Amino acid sequence: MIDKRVASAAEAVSDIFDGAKIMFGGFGEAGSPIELIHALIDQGATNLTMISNNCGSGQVGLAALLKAGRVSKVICSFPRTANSTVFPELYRSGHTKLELVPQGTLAERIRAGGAGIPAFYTPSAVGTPLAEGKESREFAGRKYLLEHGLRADFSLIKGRVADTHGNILYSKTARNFGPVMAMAGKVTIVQVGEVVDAGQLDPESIVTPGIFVDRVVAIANPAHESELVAAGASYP
Amino acid sequence: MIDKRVASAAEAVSDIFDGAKIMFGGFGEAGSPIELIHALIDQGATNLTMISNNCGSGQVGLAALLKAGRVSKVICSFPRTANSTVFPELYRSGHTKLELVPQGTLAERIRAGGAGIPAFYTPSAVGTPLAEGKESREFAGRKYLLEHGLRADFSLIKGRVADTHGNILYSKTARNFGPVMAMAGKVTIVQVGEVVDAGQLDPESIVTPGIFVDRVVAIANPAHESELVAAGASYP
Amino acid sequence: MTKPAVIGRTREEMAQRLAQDIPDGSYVNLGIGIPELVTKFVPAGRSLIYHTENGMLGMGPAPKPNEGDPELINAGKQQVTAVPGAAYFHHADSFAMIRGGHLDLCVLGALQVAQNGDLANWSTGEPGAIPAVGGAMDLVAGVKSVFVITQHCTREGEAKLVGKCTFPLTGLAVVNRIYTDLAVIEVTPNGFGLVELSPGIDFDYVQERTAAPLLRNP
Amino acid sequence: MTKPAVIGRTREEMAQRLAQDIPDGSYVNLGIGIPELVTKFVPAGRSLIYHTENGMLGMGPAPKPNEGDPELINAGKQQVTAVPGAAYFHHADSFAMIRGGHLDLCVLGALQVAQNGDLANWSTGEPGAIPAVGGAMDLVAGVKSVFVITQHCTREGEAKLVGKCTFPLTGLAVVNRIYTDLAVIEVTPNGFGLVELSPGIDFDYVQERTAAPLLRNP
Repeated sequence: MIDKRVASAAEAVSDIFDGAKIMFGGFGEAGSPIELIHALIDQGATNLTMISNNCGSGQVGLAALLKAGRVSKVICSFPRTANSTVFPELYRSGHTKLELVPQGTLAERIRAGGAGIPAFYTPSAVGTPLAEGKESREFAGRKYLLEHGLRADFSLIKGRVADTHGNILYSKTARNFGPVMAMAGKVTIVQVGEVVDAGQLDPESIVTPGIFVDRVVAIANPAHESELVAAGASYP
Repeated sequence: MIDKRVASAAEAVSDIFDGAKIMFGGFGEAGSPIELIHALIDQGATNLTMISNNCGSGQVGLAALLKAGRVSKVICSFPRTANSTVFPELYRSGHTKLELVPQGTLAERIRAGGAGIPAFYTPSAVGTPLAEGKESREFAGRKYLLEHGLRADFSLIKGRVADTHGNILYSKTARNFGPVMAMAGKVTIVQVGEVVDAGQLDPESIVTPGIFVDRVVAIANPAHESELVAAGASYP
Repeated sequence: MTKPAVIGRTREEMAQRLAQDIPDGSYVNLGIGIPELVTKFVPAGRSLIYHTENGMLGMGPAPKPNEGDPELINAGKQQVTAVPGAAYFHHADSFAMIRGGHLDLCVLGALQVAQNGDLANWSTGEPGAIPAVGGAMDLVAGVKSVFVITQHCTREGEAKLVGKCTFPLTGLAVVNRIYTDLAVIEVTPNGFGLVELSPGIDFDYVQERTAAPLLRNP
Repeated sequence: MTKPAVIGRTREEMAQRLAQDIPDGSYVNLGIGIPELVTKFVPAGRSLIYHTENGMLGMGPAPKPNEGDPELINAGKQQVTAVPGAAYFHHADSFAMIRGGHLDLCVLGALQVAQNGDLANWSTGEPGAIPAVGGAMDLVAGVKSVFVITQHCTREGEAKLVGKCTFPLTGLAVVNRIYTDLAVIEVTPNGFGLVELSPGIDFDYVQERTAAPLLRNP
């Protein structure tokens, strides 16, 4: 009997180690696995590399993990957020390093990592400061940059529903990085609103097949980052 | 009002030109757009490059297109089929050239073409005869081959249902190459059992978004290649 | 004291002018700010399909109050809606659409546009600023046509249309057309070409505010 | 005349022996032929999930007569069924699973296996033969463990376990274990290592039929 459920967010993240490279799903608050992130703050792992599109807002979720000093490097496309002062301070102080990656290159590097592609060429960022130090090459008269696949020790993502085999459905634009990060995580942990038995999801509609998922944890009523920020919440 | 329907398979393929590079969906008979292929035989375009996983069986579908002498080159992973003598004869006579590509490399090259990736590295086929003449490079101590993205002038694929915007759902393992070939075709033509109004398909379940599709044609009761072959049919 | 009279097109009028040039059935990605106004002015009888790079085709307008969903947002992280025929997809698929040349048009703001079409719109390069790029470099590298919509000059009166960009680039030779308060300008192989002056604006007025030659009959 | 007595394991017994070595919960891709027999012998209490590279996880057995669907087939193009928890996906995603190291095991037939794990199983290299490769090169390059199941020798009595393959290769140093009628053999850094002899078979009998040294205590 295959059953990938774990009982709690705390249990799901219990083996994340110091120095781990972690992908966090989400674009802004949509798809951000906030309960898993808070469990990770409680768990205490530090010196982490955070791979995510943004750096959170307010003092919850990713911003709280950063504020707790747990992140030594961020690989990210858009670390600036209206409501966050956390990342700018850490960046300016040198505590947290930044590798800035164009959003589409970030998504493709993550997919490549998950798909066993060590490197690929892309036209994005040619001639810009983000091309500095990167190999370039012409194909059919156009210049492209060499970019490398990205993998992570853990991927923490958020879905709408899972089955016990780890098949995942998402909610609207909260899907964003989830499916590719699920592919690229050596251990992929998904928080979902609901877990159903295998066979309850339509095999034609599954977005992330269970082979990419190691653990699912049911969080029935996940918090919304924007509501927490509006209420002035901070974690812990 | 966006409406990508065309009235018939004949109309859908009417502008395919001599020398065109065409991707054909399908793995064996599953997903093979047999009515579009037959319409293409009637239409008469020749000197075609065929990109597909197989070369058909019997004397219908892809095998019939080959037999009609319309194909000068095949890019394919598995041209050998129990029920086909058509391709072997054309290959041995030199009429039709073959570029043999590992199946996963073929799928990835097609996706890359559709995704604007001119080239990528893969571990598949390293050290084999299919690596001959290809660039190789080491990443993290392992050897990989450079493979190039593939695009086509036309992609002919088969779905289960489309909406008028060209969003496509497939049927079971007939999905196979359809979604990536839809991405890689400059003009993508899809035959489906049914076309519904935009808004009738669940936006969460759409497999091929309409942006990748140019024309949809309803073929209510498509033929099954295996049944035609069993009946000894030949086309035309 | 009275405010100076408005010279040239307002933001809305710029968006309206640009909207005339988008063909029916186009797949369009609109940047944040003035580009978003374009949706209001699409001529009757044309249907456009809006792409948002966080993972959706068929994006509709903002929801009614209290009907929004924090998991249905656009690239500016604002709540939106889905129109009939919409589809959701993941980020790699979304940027495959962009990079693979499947989108017909993107409309972006600009800090500077050079006469060869180079675009700078992501960073002023100030020391200590937190760099953030998002999807702009992918969009300009991949989308078939790139339209810029921008004030002709900065608030300080400096030209944004220049010989060579001084700010960090977003992409090389990527801009096709520029819609400003003063004019519509095309990037041609020979430099900036005037397509049309805004009502009440004359050629010399635009040329004086453009830091590169403006071709009258490109 | 009587047939010679069967020596070593039958095809079914080979499949049964291999099945013992697949851990519960594994994601498994089975090649065409003897590998397909493995499903019959999975020990009670273990659940395996079968992948077929044409685009499905959760593949089940052949359908009942007249209940098949020509659009639900396996990599051998035979009709199959879907078990609860199954998922369909496209070819690039399917091979992302394979190439990305997400499958635990694939089981393949072989023409030859070399002592360093090189595999030849797609072509005898005969002039005039129609070459066809399918997914074998992707599977051996990407799947975590590669088990070969094969008769120890060809019908003509030639060794299939060799010092160096003479047939065109499928992959370099990719095979982990070999299950034959005569033995279970592991590919070690020092060459072929004997794991287990089939009942009634002695070491020298296997070594004589193996064209490379067989390590007794690898």
